[in-house]
Formats: sequence, C-alpha cells, structure tokens
Amino acid sequence: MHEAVVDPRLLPVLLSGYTLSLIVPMLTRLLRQMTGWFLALLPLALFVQFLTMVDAVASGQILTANIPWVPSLNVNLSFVVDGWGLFLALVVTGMGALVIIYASSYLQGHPAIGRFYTFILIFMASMLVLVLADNIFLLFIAWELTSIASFFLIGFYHEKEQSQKAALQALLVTGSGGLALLAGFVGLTAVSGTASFQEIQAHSDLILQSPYYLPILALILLGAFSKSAQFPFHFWLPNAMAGPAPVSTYLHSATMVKAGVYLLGRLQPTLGQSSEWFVLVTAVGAVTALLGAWLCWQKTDMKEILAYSTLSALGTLVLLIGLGTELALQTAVLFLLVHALYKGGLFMAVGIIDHETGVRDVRQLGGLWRQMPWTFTAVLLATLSMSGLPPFLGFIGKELMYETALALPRYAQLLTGVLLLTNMLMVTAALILLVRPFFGPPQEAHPHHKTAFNLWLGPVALGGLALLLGLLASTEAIGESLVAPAVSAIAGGELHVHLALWHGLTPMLGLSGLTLLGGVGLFAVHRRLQPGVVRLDTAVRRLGPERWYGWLLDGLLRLAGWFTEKFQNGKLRYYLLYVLATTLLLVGGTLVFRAGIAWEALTLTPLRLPELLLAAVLLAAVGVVVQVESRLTAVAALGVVGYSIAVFYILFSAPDLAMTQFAIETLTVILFVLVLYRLPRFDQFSSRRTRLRDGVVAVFVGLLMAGLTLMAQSVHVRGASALADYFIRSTEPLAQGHNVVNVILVDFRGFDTMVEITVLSVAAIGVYALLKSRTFHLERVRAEQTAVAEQPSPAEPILPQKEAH
Amino acid sequence: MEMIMALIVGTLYAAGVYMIRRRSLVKLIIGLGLLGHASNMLIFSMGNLVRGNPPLLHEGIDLASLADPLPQALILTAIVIGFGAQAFAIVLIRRVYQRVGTDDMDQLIATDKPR
Amino acid sequence: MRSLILTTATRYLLPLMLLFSVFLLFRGHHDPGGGFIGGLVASAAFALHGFAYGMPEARRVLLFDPLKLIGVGLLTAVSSGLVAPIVWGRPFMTTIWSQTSIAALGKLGTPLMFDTGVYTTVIGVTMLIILALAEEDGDQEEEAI
Amino acid sequence: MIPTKFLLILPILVPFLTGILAVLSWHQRNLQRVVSLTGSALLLVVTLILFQRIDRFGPQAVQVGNWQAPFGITLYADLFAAIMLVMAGLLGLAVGLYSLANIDEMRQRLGFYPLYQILLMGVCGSFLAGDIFNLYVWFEVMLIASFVLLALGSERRQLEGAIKYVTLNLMSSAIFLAAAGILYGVAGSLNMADLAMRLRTAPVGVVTTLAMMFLVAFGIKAALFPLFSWLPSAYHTPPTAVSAIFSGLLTKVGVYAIVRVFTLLFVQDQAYTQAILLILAALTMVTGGLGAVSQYHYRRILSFHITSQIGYMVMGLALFTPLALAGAILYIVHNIIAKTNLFLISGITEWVGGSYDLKKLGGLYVRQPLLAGLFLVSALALAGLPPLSGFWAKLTLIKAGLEAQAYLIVGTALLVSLLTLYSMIKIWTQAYWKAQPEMVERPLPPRGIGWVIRFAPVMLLAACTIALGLGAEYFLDVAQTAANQLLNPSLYVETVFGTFVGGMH
Repeated sequence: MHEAVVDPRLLPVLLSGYTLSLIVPMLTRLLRQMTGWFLALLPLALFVQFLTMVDAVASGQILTANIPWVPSLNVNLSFVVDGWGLFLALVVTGMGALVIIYASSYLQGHPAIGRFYTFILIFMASMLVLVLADNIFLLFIAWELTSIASFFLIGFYHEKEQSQKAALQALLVTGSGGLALLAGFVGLTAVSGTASFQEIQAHSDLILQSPYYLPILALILLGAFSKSAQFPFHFWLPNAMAGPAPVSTYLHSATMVKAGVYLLGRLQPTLGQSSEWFVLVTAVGAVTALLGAWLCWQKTDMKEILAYSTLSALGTLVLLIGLGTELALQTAVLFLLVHALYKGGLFMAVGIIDHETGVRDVRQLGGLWRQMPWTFTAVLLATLSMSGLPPFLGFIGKELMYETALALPRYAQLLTGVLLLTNMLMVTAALILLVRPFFGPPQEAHPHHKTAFNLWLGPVALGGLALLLGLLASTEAIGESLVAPAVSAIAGGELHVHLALWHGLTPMLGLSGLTLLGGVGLFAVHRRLQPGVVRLDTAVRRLGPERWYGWLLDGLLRLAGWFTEKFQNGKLRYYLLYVLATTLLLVGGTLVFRAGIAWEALTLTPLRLPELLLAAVLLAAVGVVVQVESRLTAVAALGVVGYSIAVFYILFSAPDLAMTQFAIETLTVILFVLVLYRLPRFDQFSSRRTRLRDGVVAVFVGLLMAGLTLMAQSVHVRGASALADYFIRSTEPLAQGHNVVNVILVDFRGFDTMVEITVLSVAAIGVYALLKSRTFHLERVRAEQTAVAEQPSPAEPILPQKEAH
Repeated sequence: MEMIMALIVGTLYAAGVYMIRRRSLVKLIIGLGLLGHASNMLIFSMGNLVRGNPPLLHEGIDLASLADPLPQALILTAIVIGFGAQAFAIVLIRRVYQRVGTDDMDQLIATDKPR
Repeated sequence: MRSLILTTATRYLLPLMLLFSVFLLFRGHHDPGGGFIGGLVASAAFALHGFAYGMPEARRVLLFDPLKLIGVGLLTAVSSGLVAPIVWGRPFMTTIWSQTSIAALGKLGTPLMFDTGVYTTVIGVTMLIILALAEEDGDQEEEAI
Repeated sequence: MIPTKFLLILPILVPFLTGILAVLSWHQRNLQRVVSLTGSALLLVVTLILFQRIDRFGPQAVQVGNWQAPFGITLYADLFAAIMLVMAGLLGLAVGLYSLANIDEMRQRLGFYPLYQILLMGVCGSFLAGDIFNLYVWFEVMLIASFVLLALGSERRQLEGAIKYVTLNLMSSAIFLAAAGILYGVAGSLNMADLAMRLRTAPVGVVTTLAMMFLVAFGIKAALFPLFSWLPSAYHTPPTAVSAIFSGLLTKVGVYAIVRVFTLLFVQDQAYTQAILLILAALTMVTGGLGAVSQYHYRRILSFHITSQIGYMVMGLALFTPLALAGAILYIVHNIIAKTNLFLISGITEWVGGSYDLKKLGGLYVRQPLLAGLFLVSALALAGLPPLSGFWAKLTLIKAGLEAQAYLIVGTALLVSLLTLYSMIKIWTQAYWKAQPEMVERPLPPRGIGWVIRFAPVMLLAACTIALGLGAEYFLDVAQTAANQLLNPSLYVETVFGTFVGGMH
C-alpha cells in the first residue's frame, strides 16, 4: 500500500507559476530579450524539483499537501503526488522550459510577447494543479483555467478573424464539456460522499452500484472527450492550430489535450470496472485514432498533418485506457511520453520552417536538409520515433501496443487491426513530414536566415531524448522509476515494468515490420491517391461534427434573434399583454382552482339609493372615458370619476380622504389640461378587432380584480380588527389627538408619510427636470444655429450630448 | 353594497387596462389614472363599509361603530404617491411627444431594435 | 387677459387662504385637515396669485425658491423624528409632547412639527410643478433629435 | 457604539439627509458633489457597521416611533438584509464616485445628486422594511427616483425607454398596492411578522392567490420572464452611472422582496409555489440568455443578462433548501458586483472607444490593456468561470439542484451559463480583440483626474469580485447563516415582537 507523506514544498511549487505570471509585464520591460531564458528557469527548477520526487514516489510514497479553501463546498487545496501525477508533471515542466525558450525566439519582437508569457505561465501552473490535485473540484478549477488560457493563446493573433473563431470554438466545445464535467463531478461527490480522488477510489463499489453511475459516467466522459478532442468533438483541435507554434506544441499536443486522458486514467479504477466504460471509451478512442490517422496523411499543410496525427495519438491513448488491462495502461503511460517527445519536437520544427520560410505546405518545400541542418536533425529523430523504428522510444511504445492488443481477452483481432492501420498511416505521415520538405529538389521557399539557437534547442533536445530514452529503456530509470509508479497509481498494487528493445522474434515484431511496410507503401503512392481522398473527405465533412457545431451555433443565433424579436418588439402594449396574461394565469388560475370565493361568508351591507345613483354616475363616467373621441371630454369624465369617488368617501365615513381626493383630483385635471391641450387629438390607431380583443382581456382583468375583492371580503381571519381597535382606542390617550386617520398619518405610521412626501418631492423634481431639460436643449440648438448661421443647411443633425467627456 | 363595490373595482380595473393598452400616449396616461382609482377603491372596500361614522373621536361617541381608519390612511398615502407618479408621467408623455413627434406608441420602438 | 375681478379678489384672497391653510394644518390632529391639505390650499393661493399677476409675481410672493421649500420641508419632517433619538435616546420618530398647552394651538409636539414639514414640502412641490409648467418654453421650436 | 435602535435607521437616514442637503445646495454643484460623495461613503460605513452587528448578534428589529408591533412600523434586518445593505453601500460609493466624471453638467443641474441619494434611500428602506405597506412606500420612492434618473436629460432614446419603464413599473405598483390591500383585508395586519402568524390560520388557497399577486408585482421589478420587457428597453438609455446603479440594485430589490415574502409569508402551499417559481426561473434564464446572444450593443447585452441571472437567484429560492438559498444569496452578491462593474466598464469603453455598438468598437486590448483586463475579471466571473465569484455561486446552486434532484433546472442553468460565456466572449472579441475599425479614429483621453475617477471604482469592484472568489468560504459561510435565518420564520417573528422596549410613553 502507498504511504502518504506531507510535503511542504508542494504548495509553493504549484503556485509559483501564478506568482511569476503576475510580474511578467515588469520583467519584460526589465529583461527584454532575456525574459524568456529567465522565465524558463522556473519550469526548469520545477522539473528538477519533481525529478527529486521520483525516487520517493517509486518507493511507494505519495506526497501530499492539504490546505482548506472552501470546505463548505468540499473544495480544498489538496494535492497528491503519485506516479501518474508526477509523470505528467514532469512532462508539463520539462516541455514548459523548452517551449518558453523556443517562444522567446519565435515571438521575438512581437509587441504582445509579454502577454504570451503571462498566459503560458498561467497555463503551466494550472496544468500542474490539474495533474496533482487530489480534490476533484480543484482539478475542475484548473481544468477550466487551462481552457481559458488556451482561449487566449489560440487567439494570440487576435486581430485575425480565423483566430477569433478558432479560439471561440475551442472554448465553447471544451467549455460545454466542462459544464458536463462539473455536473458529473458534483454527482460523483454526492454519491461517494467525498471530493478526494484517493477516497473516491476507495468507494468505487458504491459508485458502480449507484443508480446514478451511468449519468455520472456519461457526463464525465463528455468532459474528458471534449478536452482531449475525441470524436465527435475533435474538430476544434485542428482549428486551434491558428495559435502560434509554441502554443500548438505545448497546449495542443503535449499537455492540455492530455488532460482528458489524464482524467480518464485517474478515474479508471473508480469508474472503469464496467462494460459501459469499456465500450464507450474504447470505441471512441478507436474511432478517433483511425479518423485522425486517416485525415492526417491527406494533408499537405505540415501543421495540419501534425494536428490530425495528434488526434490519432489521443485516440490511441484513450483506447488504451479504455482497455484498462495492466499492459494497456503501461502502454498508455509510455506512449504518452513517446508522443509528447516526438510531437513536441515536430511542432517546434514545423514552427521553425514556417518562421524561416513563411511556408508550411510540403508541396512548396524541398531540399531543406542542407539549409536547415539542425531542424532537419530534429525532424529526423522525431519522425523515426514516430514511425516506431528501433532504437527509438517509439519502437518500444509500438511493440507494447501490439502486445497489449494481442493479449486482449475480447476483440483482440479487431483492435490489433485498428492499431495496425493507425500506425501504418502514422508512418506515412512521418515520411511525408521528413521526405517532402527536406529532400528532393529545393523549391522557391527557402529560409531567410540561420536558425537561432533558441529555436532549434527544443526540438533537437526532444528528438535526442526520444533516442536516448529508447536506448536506456531497459534500465531501471525508465521502467521501474517512471512508468511503473504511474501505472500502479492507476491500476493499484505494486507492479514491475520491464522495457526492452529486443524481445526476440515475436508476433509484435512481425506486426512492426508490417506497419513499416504498409506505411512506406502508402507513402510511395500517396501523391496519386491524395486528390481523390481529399474529395471524398470534403464530401463526408459536409455531414461531419464540425458542421453540427456550425448548425448549432447558427441555430442558436437564429433562435435567439427570432425569440427576441418576438418578445422584445418594442411595443408597449405587447409588454403589457404579457404582464396581464401572466397575472390572469397565475393569480386568476390560483383564485379559481385553489381558492374560490366563499359566497355564503360574505357580509353584505344593505343598498341605499343615493349610493346606487352615485355608482351609476361613476360607471357611466368610466364608460365615457373609454369610449369618447375627444381627449378633453375624456379628461373631464376622468374628473367625474375622481369626484364620484370622493363623494363615496364622504358617504362612507372618510372625510379626510374625501378632502384629499377632491384637491388631488382638481390638481390632476388642471395638470391634464395644462399639459395635454397641446397634444394631438385622440387618434384611433388600432383596428376594431384589436379593440375587441383588448376588451376581452380587460373584462377578464376586471373580473379577476372583482373576484379578488370578494374573496378578501369572504375571509375573516383577522383577529376581528385588532389594529383598528388599537388605533381608535390609543389615539386619544397615547397620541394626544382626535382625528384617528391624521394621527395614523403623522404618528403611528408617520414614517410612511415621511417617505410619501419624499416621493412627492422627487416627482416634482422630475417634472421640473423634464421641463427644464427642454430649455437646455433649446439653448444648445440656438447656440448651434447661431454658430452655423452662415451655412445654408447644416449637413448633420447635431447629436445630443451623449455623456460627459 | 359590497357587490356594487366589487363591480366598481372590477370596472375601473378593466377600463384602466383597456386604456393603457391603446397605442395613444394620452390614453395611456388616462388608463394609469383609472388604475390608481381602482386600487384605491379596492383598498377602501377592504375596510368594512360604515356610513356616517368617521374615525373622529368626539364626546360620547361609540368607539366600536367607527370606520376602520387604517385603510383610509393607506389610501391617503396611496393617493398622494399616485398623484406624484401621475404628474411625472403626464409631463413625461408631453416631453415624449415634443421630442418624438408622434402619439403612436407603436412608433416608439427604436430602443428595442437590436443593433 | 387678466381680469380685474380676479386681481382684486386675489389681493384679499391670498392672505385669507394662507391663514386658512395654516388653520387646516393645526387642526388636522383633531379634525379633518392636516399638513397635506393645508399645503395644497396654500399653493392654490399662490397659484391664483400667479394667474392674476403673472408667475414672476407669484414667485416673489412665495419668498423662497420652491426647491428650497422642498428641502426645508423634508428637513423639518425628518428633524421632528430626530428629536427623540437625539434628546431622549428613544427610537426614531418617537413623539415628544410639551407638558403645557398653548392657547388656540393645544399641546405642541413633534407630530405638529412633522406636519409642518409636510405642509412646507407640499407647497414646494406644487409650486415647483406649477412654476415649471408656466415658465416652459413654447412648442414652436424643434429640439435636436 | 451606536445603539442598534439607531443603527437600523441610519441606512435610510444617511442618504435621506444627504439628499436633502443636496437639494438645499441645488445651485452649488461642487458642494453637491462633495455632499453626495461624503454621504455615499458614510452609507457604506454605516452598512458595514450594521452588517458586523448583525453578523455577531443575529437579526435586529426596531419599532419606528416606538409603537409596539404590529401597530407601528417595524424595521427589521437579518443577515440577508444586512448583506444587501452593504451591497447598496458599496455600489452607492463606487457608482457615486464614477458619476462625478460620467454625469454631465446639465444632469447635475437638473438634480442628479439628490435623486441618486433618494434612490439609495429607497433601496435601503426596501431592504429594511418589516411592514408590507411600508415596503410599498419604499418601492415607490425608489421607483419614482429611478423614473426621473432614467429620463433625466430627455434624450430621445431615454424618453422612449422611460415610457415603457414607467408604465410597466406603475402596473407593478398597482398590483402590489392591490395585493397589500387585499392582504390587509384578509389578515387584518400589515406588519410582516404579524402577518406571518396570522396567515398560518388563513385558508391556504387564499394565501396562495395572494402569493401569486405578490409574485407578479415583484416579478415585474425583478424582471422575471415574461414580465421583464421593460428592462432591455430602458437600461441602456441613460448615462452609464445610472445604468450601473439600476442594474446593480433595482432588480435585486425585486428579488429580495420575492425571497422575503416567499420565505416568511407564503410558505403554506410550497409544492405549488416552488413549482411555479422553478418554471419561471428556468424561462427567465433562457430568455435573458437568448436575448443577450441576439444583441450587438454592449449595454443591451448586459441588460439581457440581468434578466438571465435573476433566473439563477429565483432558482435558489425555488429549490428552497438551505444550500440553495445560500447559493442564491451568494449569486446575488456576486452578480451585483460583477454586473455593475461591467456597466461601468461599458461606460469607460464608450469613453475611450466612442460607441456602445460592438461593430464600431475594437482594438482596445492593445490600446487599453488595463480596461480589457478589468473587463475580463468581471465578464469571466459573470460567466461563472473559476476561481472567480460566479463559479462558487454557480457551484453552490448546481450542487443544491442536484441534491434536490431538480435535473432540468440544473441542466438549464448550465446551458445558460454557456450562453453567458458566449455573449461575454462576443463583447471581448468585438470590443477588445478585434482590430479597431478604421472609420473611428479617436485620440485616447488623457490620464487625468477623469481617468482616475472612472477607473478607481472599477478597480475596487474588480477587487471585490476577486476577493469574493478567493475568499469564497467566508462569504458562503455568511450566506448559509443568512439562508438559515430566512428559513426560520419564527426567528423573524420573535425578533420583531421581542425587541419592544420602553413600554408606553
């Protein structure tokens, strides 16, 4: 069993990248061209730091750190360095150092190089957190941060529309996956009761038996697949190559896209023991592997070839993890390293070619081996590893792959076939990359100057490493110290890994030979096949997932436009209709179906003639207001309504109300007359049908309000009229007054009145401001007119002031 | 009488709603006025309707027979607030007419057009 | 088009109406009336004066800028509520009554002060609206669009 | 130490007195500016003290006029109210500072500062009201101040927007007033604590009918679907400072009121009311999200997002678990800060870029990196990206939703957050990334005092967003306490009826 040791180094190590990213702007100003070298010291130091942890981890320790962050939500800064995490941390930091050095030259003189460093450092730090997080939500946070960093890095050339689109696409695809992942993680923690990967792993039975297993699995796979560009989400990755070469190297081949693979590995022991997992992960991986390989050899843009071959490699990795056997996991770990080494080198090398010649199309390149010897060396080493030739590390990876496939209990032939085909196509792609630009007759495009040391250092180092590690594969350093702990972190238990270049005459060796033969064969004829294949591919693509994305996005935009047009058409009467309809539906529905009026409980005051007459006058006046064509008559009728109400107040014991109503009504009428007589006549805008329809709505609203009134009167919950009694009985002794209403207004509820007069004051200020603004506007217009008096016609209407400038 | 009050309340609301849904600015403001009256009458009918017994405390009055003073106080506040809002709205409409030059609400859709 | 009757009547009406408005203000605590109605009556007086003699004249008789009246009125109202917390340590707007009563006014207390604030505010509000409307620029000229 | 009975009224009195002083110094603009800013700063101090008091001693109530509840007017503040008050204080100061540079001379001369203070007063009063009619009155003062602020300056688009804003909000007031009246008719009281007790014995159907009335009335203010249309019509028309304070506070007062009445008063028929709230929440999210996607105008995108995010807050209420309510509260706080800041940033963007139209903007990532960075902080927070404030709010809500097995709303919430991300990226790409369109050549404004006044509040709010994200535990803890207080109506009743002091006077 593993032994957990708290390691105080971890937190500073993991946060150092963020810290450094903050001072980059200052550094770039200070160090100028040396910034890259300086910044590269950090990943280098971290790389060394992680190397020192290798022995401890290999001996069965796991290093941890745990600092509470948001414990209420089970989110903590808890980290675990086990074999799997450490393995990726080494890749992340090692590649990081090389990429930063490379970029310092690749982007030399670019005005935004500082921003590049900032984002790349944020990315690196997030990636480290991602692979070393023990807390599932911490992983998620880092996961999202890498997506964001990727967005900015893909869109580094942000004024190009293509970059903008690619960046958005990558963000939306991985972002959607991220949301699914979040839901899946929340579900996973809910089922297992913990957010620590270590503990979740211990509860795998609980999860497998949970009814929520399948949705959780599906959600998490969505997240992992979209991040690692698996079919059908793969399309964002080739487009992401719009970013500069260091970004493609680092994020989109060596590290970020491996996050999904990492996560699958991390969760394999927890979720992987089901046939659903096996089928889903393996199938998706296999499809992606084949698809990537198939697409890659048809391309002529070197970066595209690399992009699709990366897809293929990612598919292979996912396939291997889906298989889940010990051997498969061992292969996955090793192949991850193999791929990072050769693909990283190739991306950088292609970047150099692009940088120096301005061309990436193999058809326009040739004979570069003489002019770019270092780049040639790098590409040679990398492609040989990619083709799986001994003694490169790639050879060992491929042998293991076949060994894994052949040893499978199920589908052995099928998967061996898939891998064989994939690898053959990889060989072809490798040959295209190596032969066409570097050999043959020199073409028009040629390097403009000597390749800088910073540029070729990375690819040559990586290619050399691919060779060196292949040669050293049989030593303990690789198998026992690196691969074995990683595999055992996934598969659990102690295991031994022995790698060797020579296994004797095995079926695997035969398959390797076959791979090479097939690959070379296809390379020989690939130029003739290409046009046809491209046509076919274009036809298929019309139905492919990238189009789905386009349709989804277009559909969304159209839906949004249509919906907004419908609901936000600018016409107030529709807005009012929505409000009224909602009221009728919610309030009316509830009243009718859940409340009702208790007719028998209504206490009715007997009718009297004067009141009836008054009511008749009031209703008649309302009728006039609604029907009349003249606005002055309408205003007068409205006044009659108001005065009738005042009389009601008199009749029903409310003298204060009556006085106020009279006064206010008079004021309102005066205001109406003063203001409205300058407005146009009542115009009849709407058709008869509209009016009828509005009338129906209005009647329903009236019925509803009348119903509510009666409903209220039919309920007698009130402790009789406790408040009224209190006011009536306390007014004299406690408030020293006799007019209860007035005492309520100035004392019991004087606070309301204070606010009320504030409302009034604000309204008056509003009236004043509205009217005065006209004076201001007119003054301005007059000033403008005198200013342009000489010109017969002002060309432009003068804009009103927008904001204070 | 309660039924009559309910009828009045309902009619006022119906008329108010009908008027604010016209396209004419002037009708809109008249509709708002009607709605204000409607709410006040609604609150008024929430107190028991008492005839001729205003809540004024004079010698020898039967305290139990007085009208509920609280709805009255509430309506007073509501009337005043309603007046403030209405005064503002009236002038606002006038300013809209001055600046836009139309009385037709359906013409006032510039702010809702996506740009 | 000032009518002689209106101008003559207003000369006597203004002081009378103002007096009546103050009367309404003071009696509000016991009988129908109060600061609000009082304020409206007072504004009506000023408005009538304005119709008779022109708005500048009304503004002159008013003595204060309506905005100032609003401010002072609100300040009076809120100060009446602040007496209790500041002087007696009681919650905001707790009423305080004088022990002795003054002829014709009855007992003095913070509610009266409050109502005076209401009265002043209402005058300010009404006059601000009326004066602004009366002094508005004509419709003839076009504003900038 | 200020006694609590005075402390509770101060968030109302400070802006009120400031507003009055601003009215009295009407013609001295510089004095007004000093008064207004001082008042805003004081309000923040007062609300912070109040928050700290309530955080330590629990909910507090005070009876205005010393009249025993339920006869007088009660002011009540629990932790939720205190949080909202602090938000009002914070925004009051930030936007108040910004307005010094943003509001032109004409608007200052027409009373911007008094109106601004009265608006703050109305907002604070609404948060403190413990009486349903008093709440109505606060709503009105807030509303009328917002009417005037919206129309102030009388530009054509302002007036057009104002017509819709005024009409629909007056509708809301009419419904609110009717509902308050009927509530009095049914239960015979206005004091919310008293009502909470009385409504327990009322017929459930009647109470639910009332609940729906309040939902419609407050729903209009909160801009719930399909009652939201006034918001996108109006919020983009006034000066930025006005948009910003509106977006930060006004709709949230509506949400606050909904939360208040649905946790205190209308808890009888929860299955029914929660289902309706849940449906409205989902529709609101989607509508706002779609609206934002369809727009190409900086402030209109932001306006539609106000709506969409109200949906999340209502979702938290509808789920009605402590965690969900805590999530809603956290969401409100996060959203107030981030959204206001985005509006302020939109103003600066217009200031340096000359337009709110995304098609006419561009190149600001290169020319104004600080501004672009500040935008990113708020925009990414709004989209719920970790580790910024919005992520924690979203995570809490999603967790609560999954625990309550409300999968549909969780799915909707997640999808809409994608729409948010999309529209924020749209702004980013168009206004900041894209090259500057050639037709607009503007010299950059100088880095004078105007620059400082604009950027200082934006930086302050951005810092708050970051702090909210990194210190999420503290804020979540507070939100959970607040949620537990909300879910315990008897605490409210006890606080209101237990604090009467001094007997008869």
